[in-house]
Amino acid sequence: MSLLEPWMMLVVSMVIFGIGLLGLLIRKNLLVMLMCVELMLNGVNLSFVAFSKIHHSLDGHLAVLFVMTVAAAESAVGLGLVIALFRTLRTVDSDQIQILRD
Amino acid sequence: MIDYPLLAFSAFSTIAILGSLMVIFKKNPVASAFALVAVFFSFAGLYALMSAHLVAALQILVYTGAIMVLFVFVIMLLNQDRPVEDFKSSSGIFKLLSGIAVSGFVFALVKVALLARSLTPRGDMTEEKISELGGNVKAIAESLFSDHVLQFEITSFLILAAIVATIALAKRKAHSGRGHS
Amino acid sequence: MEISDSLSFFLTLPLFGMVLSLLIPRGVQRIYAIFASLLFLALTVYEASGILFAGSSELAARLSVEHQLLWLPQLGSRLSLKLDSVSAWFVVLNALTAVIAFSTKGAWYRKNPKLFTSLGFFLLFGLNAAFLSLDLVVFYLAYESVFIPMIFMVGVWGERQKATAVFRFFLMSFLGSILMLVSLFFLLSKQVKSGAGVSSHLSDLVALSSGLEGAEAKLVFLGFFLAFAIKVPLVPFHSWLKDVYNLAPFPATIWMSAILSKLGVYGVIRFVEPLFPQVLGFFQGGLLFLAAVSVIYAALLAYRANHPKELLAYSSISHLGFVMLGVFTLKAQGISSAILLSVGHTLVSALLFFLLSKVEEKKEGLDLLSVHGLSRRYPVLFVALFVAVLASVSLPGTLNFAGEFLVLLNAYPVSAFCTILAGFGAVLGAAYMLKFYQQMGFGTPSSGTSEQVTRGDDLGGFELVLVFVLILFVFYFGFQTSVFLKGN
Amino acid sequence: MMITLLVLLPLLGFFLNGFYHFSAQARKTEPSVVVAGVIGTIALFAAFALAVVAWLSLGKSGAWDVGIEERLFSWMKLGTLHVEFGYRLDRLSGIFTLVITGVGSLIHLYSIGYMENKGSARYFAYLNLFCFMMLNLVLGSSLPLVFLGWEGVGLASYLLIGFWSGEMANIMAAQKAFLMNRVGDLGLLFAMFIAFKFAGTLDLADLSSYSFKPEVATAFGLLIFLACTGKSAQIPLFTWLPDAMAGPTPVSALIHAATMVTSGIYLLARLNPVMGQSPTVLFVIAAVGAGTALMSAITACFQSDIKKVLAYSTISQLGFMFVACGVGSPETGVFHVMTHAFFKALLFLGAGSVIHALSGTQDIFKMGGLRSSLPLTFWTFTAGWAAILGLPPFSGFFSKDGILHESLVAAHGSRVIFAVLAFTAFLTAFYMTRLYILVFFGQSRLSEGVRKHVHESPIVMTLPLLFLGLAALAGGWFGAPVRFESGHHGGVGEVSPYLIMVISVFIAAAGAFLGYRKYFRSNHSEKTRDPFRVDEIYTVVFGRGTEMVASFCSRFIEEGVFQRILQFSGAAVDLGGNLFKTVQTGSAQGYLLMMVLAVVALVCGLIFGVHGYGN
Repeated sequence: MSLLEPWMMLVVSMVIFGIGLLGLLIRKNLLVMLMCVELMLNGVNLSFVAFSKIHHSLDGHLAVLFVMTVAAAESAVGLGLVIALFRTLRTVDSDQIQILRD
Repeated sequence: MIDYPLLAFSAFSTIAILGSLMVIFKKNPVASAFALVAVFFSFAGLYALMSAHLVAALQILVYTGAIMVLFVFVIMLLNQDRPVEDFKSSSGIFKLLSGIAVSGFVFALVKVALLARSLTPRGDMTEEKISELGGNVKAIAESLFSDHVLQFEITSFLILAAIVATIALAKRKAHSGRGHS
Repeated sequence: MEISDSLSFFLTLPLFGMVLSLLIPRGVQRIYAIFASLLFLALTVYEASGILFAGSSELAARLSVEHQLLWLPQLGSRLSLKLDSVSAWFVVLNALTAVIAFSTKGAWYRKNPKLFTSLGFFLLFGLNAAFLSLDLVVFYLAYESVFIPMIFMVGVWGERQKATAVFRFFLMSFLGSILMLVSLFFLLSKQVKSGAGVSSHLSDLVALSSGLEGAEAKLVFLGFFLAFAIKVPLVPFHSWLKDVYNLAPFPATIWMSAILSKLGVYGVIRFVEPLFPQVLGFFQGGLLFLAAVSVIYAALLAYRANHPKELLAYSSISHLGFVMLGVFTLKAQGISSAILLSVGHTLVSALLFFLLSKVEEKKEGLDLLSVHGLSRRYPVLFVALFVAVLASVSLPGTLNFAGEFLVLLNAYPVSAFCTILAGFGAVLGAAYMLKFYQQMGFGTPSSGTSEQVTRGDDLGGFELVLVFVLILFVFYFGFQTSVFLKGN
Repeated sequence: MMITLLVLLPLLGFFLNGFYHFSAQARKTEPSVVVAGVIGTIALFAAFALAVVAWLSLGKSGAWDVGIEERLFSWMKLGTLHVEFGYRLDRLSGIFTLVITGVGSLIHLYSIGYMENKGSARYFAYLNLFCFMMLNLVLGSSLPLVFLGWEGVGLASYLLIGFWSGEMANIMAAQKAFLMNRVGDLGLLFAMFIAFKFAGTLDLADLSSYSFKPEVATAFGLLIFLACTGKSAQIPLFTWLPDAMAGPTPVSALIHAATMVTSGIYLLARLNPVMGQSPTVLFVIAAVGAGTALMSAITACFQSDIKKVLAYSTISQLGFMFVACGVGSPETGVFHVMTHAFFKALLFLGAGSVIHALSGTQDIFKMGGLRSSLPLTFWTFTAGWAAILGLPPFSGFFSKDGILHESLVAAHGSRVIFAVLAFTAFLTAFYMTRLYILVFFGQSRLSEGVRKHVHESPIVMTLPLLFLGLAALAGGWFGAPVRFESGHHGGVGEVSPYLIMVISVFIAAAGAFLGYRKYFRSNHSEKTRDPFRVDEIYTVVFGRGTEMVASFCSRFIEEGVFQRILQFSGAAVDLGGNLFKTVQTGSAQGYLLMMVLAVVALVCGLIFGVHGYGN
């Protein structure tokens, strides 16, 4: 038997999630921020699969499928927005994009 | 005897963590994007280790194949003339706070993860049952198209909406672009 | 769970009316609203008539119906509706007020009429829910929901600085509601601690609140009381009212003065009285004084007011002071008289505001200092206005007189001082109402109003019938008070 | 149902005339004064006929407590309170009913000639409304019903004083009357509360036989008396009556001379047994009555408006009646009510005839020498003059004498009151003669324009004058049976009524002679003065006072405290909002950080230590 246990996967998934979150916090580039969101989603996916393994159930896998679909849709729309914003504002800096603030 | 799964896990997880760190710390978004590709691949490996073959395959197809290509396209499309004032613009205290917050967060999450050690299985989908059903892919497909068919159908609406939204964004761009210049 | 009870139509029909109003074309919204609310009034009267015109209180009690439906088990809240001799009147008045408010004409039927009618029906729904519910959580929700259409009406069709008015209205009402909510949750949490099952039904809470003592009971009481005192309003809590009445469109003013204020009265009668009899007894002297001060103070302010809406707003406070005086006698007779008077006040204040809206509709200004001599231009309108003024100063023979007389008669043995103080409000009432009528009706017409009486300008058709029927009610019930006072 | 019918007839007239008014308006025509007047007059006259029948059915026993009672329905029934809506006609209310319907129908008739077409249906509707309310007042079997009439006549009086609403002064006079009455009405209202609290009933018959505790009786009596001062224009609430002359003259005759102002006497007479329980109350009534009589008689001597003189004279005569009630002999007071109704209505209608002839002139110094041009008016006015002076055998002689006599000999009579009344009688003779002479004798001081149009009034106006003249002459003769039981003698002991008669006739003659000497040849005009300036003081104290209190309330308390609190609370919310606004930087990452921090705190809280919260 391997010493590999699902909880180790969980730890990795959470570390990745934390890194994604940190990136989301400190980066200003909208593109990178979107990538960070992908990172976080992946982290969650990993924990889904790991829990699936722990629980002897396939529901986690299904959830991952749905998350992937949503992620694809999200990145498509998100990137579309980024392009639109860049076209009008000539920047992808999240701090510069404040037209809704006032 | 070499514990190959553990070895593979160590390799994949190290790549994943290092890759993600590169994603967030590389100044150039192109570098970030390529680091992200590495992360996605290693994730596929991790899935495979847990015998989630379908997910592993989809990971490569959807993330690496579709999403990453999209990212790279956009990066090239934008072709930023001036770099984003990335790390400089946030104040030190903000970064410090972020670091503390995120490490606290991860710490708490890991604590939760360790709690998972004591969890007992609740389902009946053991390895044997899955192979009896005809493999991972078949088992998932059975479940997806029977119990979760409604959710499945709804995702199609989501994707449709995303397509419409993206097209709408693209079209508006053309208009405003003309008006703008 | 299905609602098959006869009471549920009080809630479902207004909602249905609201939905329907969104489907009706803009042009016929007014006709639709009047017709639908008349129909609803007829149904309401039909449903309530057994209780309203029961010869005795025993019969009325037997005819009262209660209907229960568990809907929020976590809070122990049931949709528990009860139609008895207290709520029956308010439900009927609610439907009647809707008819009157819908009958006004003005910007609300030009600018976004669908929104207006649907808000009106929503108000009808919310008020009915509040008047029928015996469950405090449901009552609270209904009580709050009434606030939404009011805000919208003032916000969308109000005049000038409506934002400030809405803000103040919101601030005060919200303060009151929050206090009530805190008190309610305190009671519920007490219930949880005591180990009994959670239930926000009035009877269960009564059993609980009788166990409260000392400062605890007083604080919980104050939470409820302040909410209602602001709604009525009693004098130190009245400051929101002037601006809101002034700037609100007429239907909103009609709703507020005719029926929303009664929500406070009803709340005290239905909930505060049974929940905190001892505390009320403890504070009785002060409460009576507050009511009497409301009468006098608001009357003085009305005397100074230069805008008819403001004047009528203060007069409303003044009359509600009488109502509260009756309620605070804490005797069955006093409360019966208070209900009688509040019915009278609803009819008369709705009538007054309705007639005033007719004056405004004629594009006459509404400033007592500059508008004069209108009675010659609109003789019928001003005859009706005069009768309404008389009823408002509680001339004997009107319903308001019977109410005011009985309230004071029953308050006198409890507190002679407060009764006398309030009695002087009657003189002041006559003073400001006459001033109001005379300034508008008599004197030299201001520039721009010709001497010629043009027919058709005046009250006519459906409006005339409505006003006439209202006046008939005021006088008929002024003599047939036994309808209200059975058995007590 | 005779009495109910009798009460409802004027109401029917009111509705018919009201309907007539509006239908005429709808057809854009003016209602005809004849039609409206005939409706009104017939309604009243029918009521009078019924009243006579009812009176006759009382029988000749002459007992006070015989009455016809008709209960209609239960008005208010709450707890132990039970107010029946019902009417009761006995001797006392019978006399009043006869006067109201009798004099009332004559005045309605007179009005047909006096009023123009314009608004006449409205006028007769109001007049009928007044009669209806007045009948409620005197026939109501319980205090709330009396109160209905009490306020109702106030309303009708308001409408009629302000009938010519084109001028704001008339409206203000009407308002003043209504408000002062309303103050008095409070007295009746509170008296009812006291009565219900202590006696448990508001029925007049039960109430008059109830014996209160002395202090309660005093409070009750004083409150009732306050109400009476309002309605009957006594000190302190009398200043509205002179102003009320702004209304049409027949109105002044009916409401402000013959009927409404005497309702105070009715109530005092009705509740006499209760009033008698407190000597204090009786003393106050007598003192106020005598004071009012004297004061207004003095004021009347300085008036130049013909109607104002008569108004002050009315107040003065009402003072006489109050004295009668106060000394414990209300029946003489009621007798005087009746005779006074005749001669004062006559005087007012005569004055109206004069005013009508002179196209609206009311200043007596601009009249003179009208004897020849208005013969009928002159002779009937003479009858009224003689009656108010108390010259035998005119009606006023019997009733006024009765009061003078009673003020000396009745249970609570005294010399002081007698002296005051005697002096007042002297003044009355003086100012009435002054008026009489200035109007009808001497040289004509009419302006040219007016002189051309002087004419005797039409028959509908002179006919009532003749009837009333007859009544003023003979109305006192059957007064003897009205002076039922003058048994209780106290005061200053036996004084021969004949002596009083001689004294009073002498006084009247002296006053008349003085007036004749002073004014017969005099040509200079006098300015109207109010020697007591009560009205001005009231205006300052109560008018301005209320105004000031109200503006204090609205400026300082409302704007200064309540509205400011609201503003402050608004500002506080603003401040709080601004405070939290600094957190809302608009930087998405800032929000995210906050979110993360909060989640960390929550998760840490869940993991470490705070387990089991809520269980």
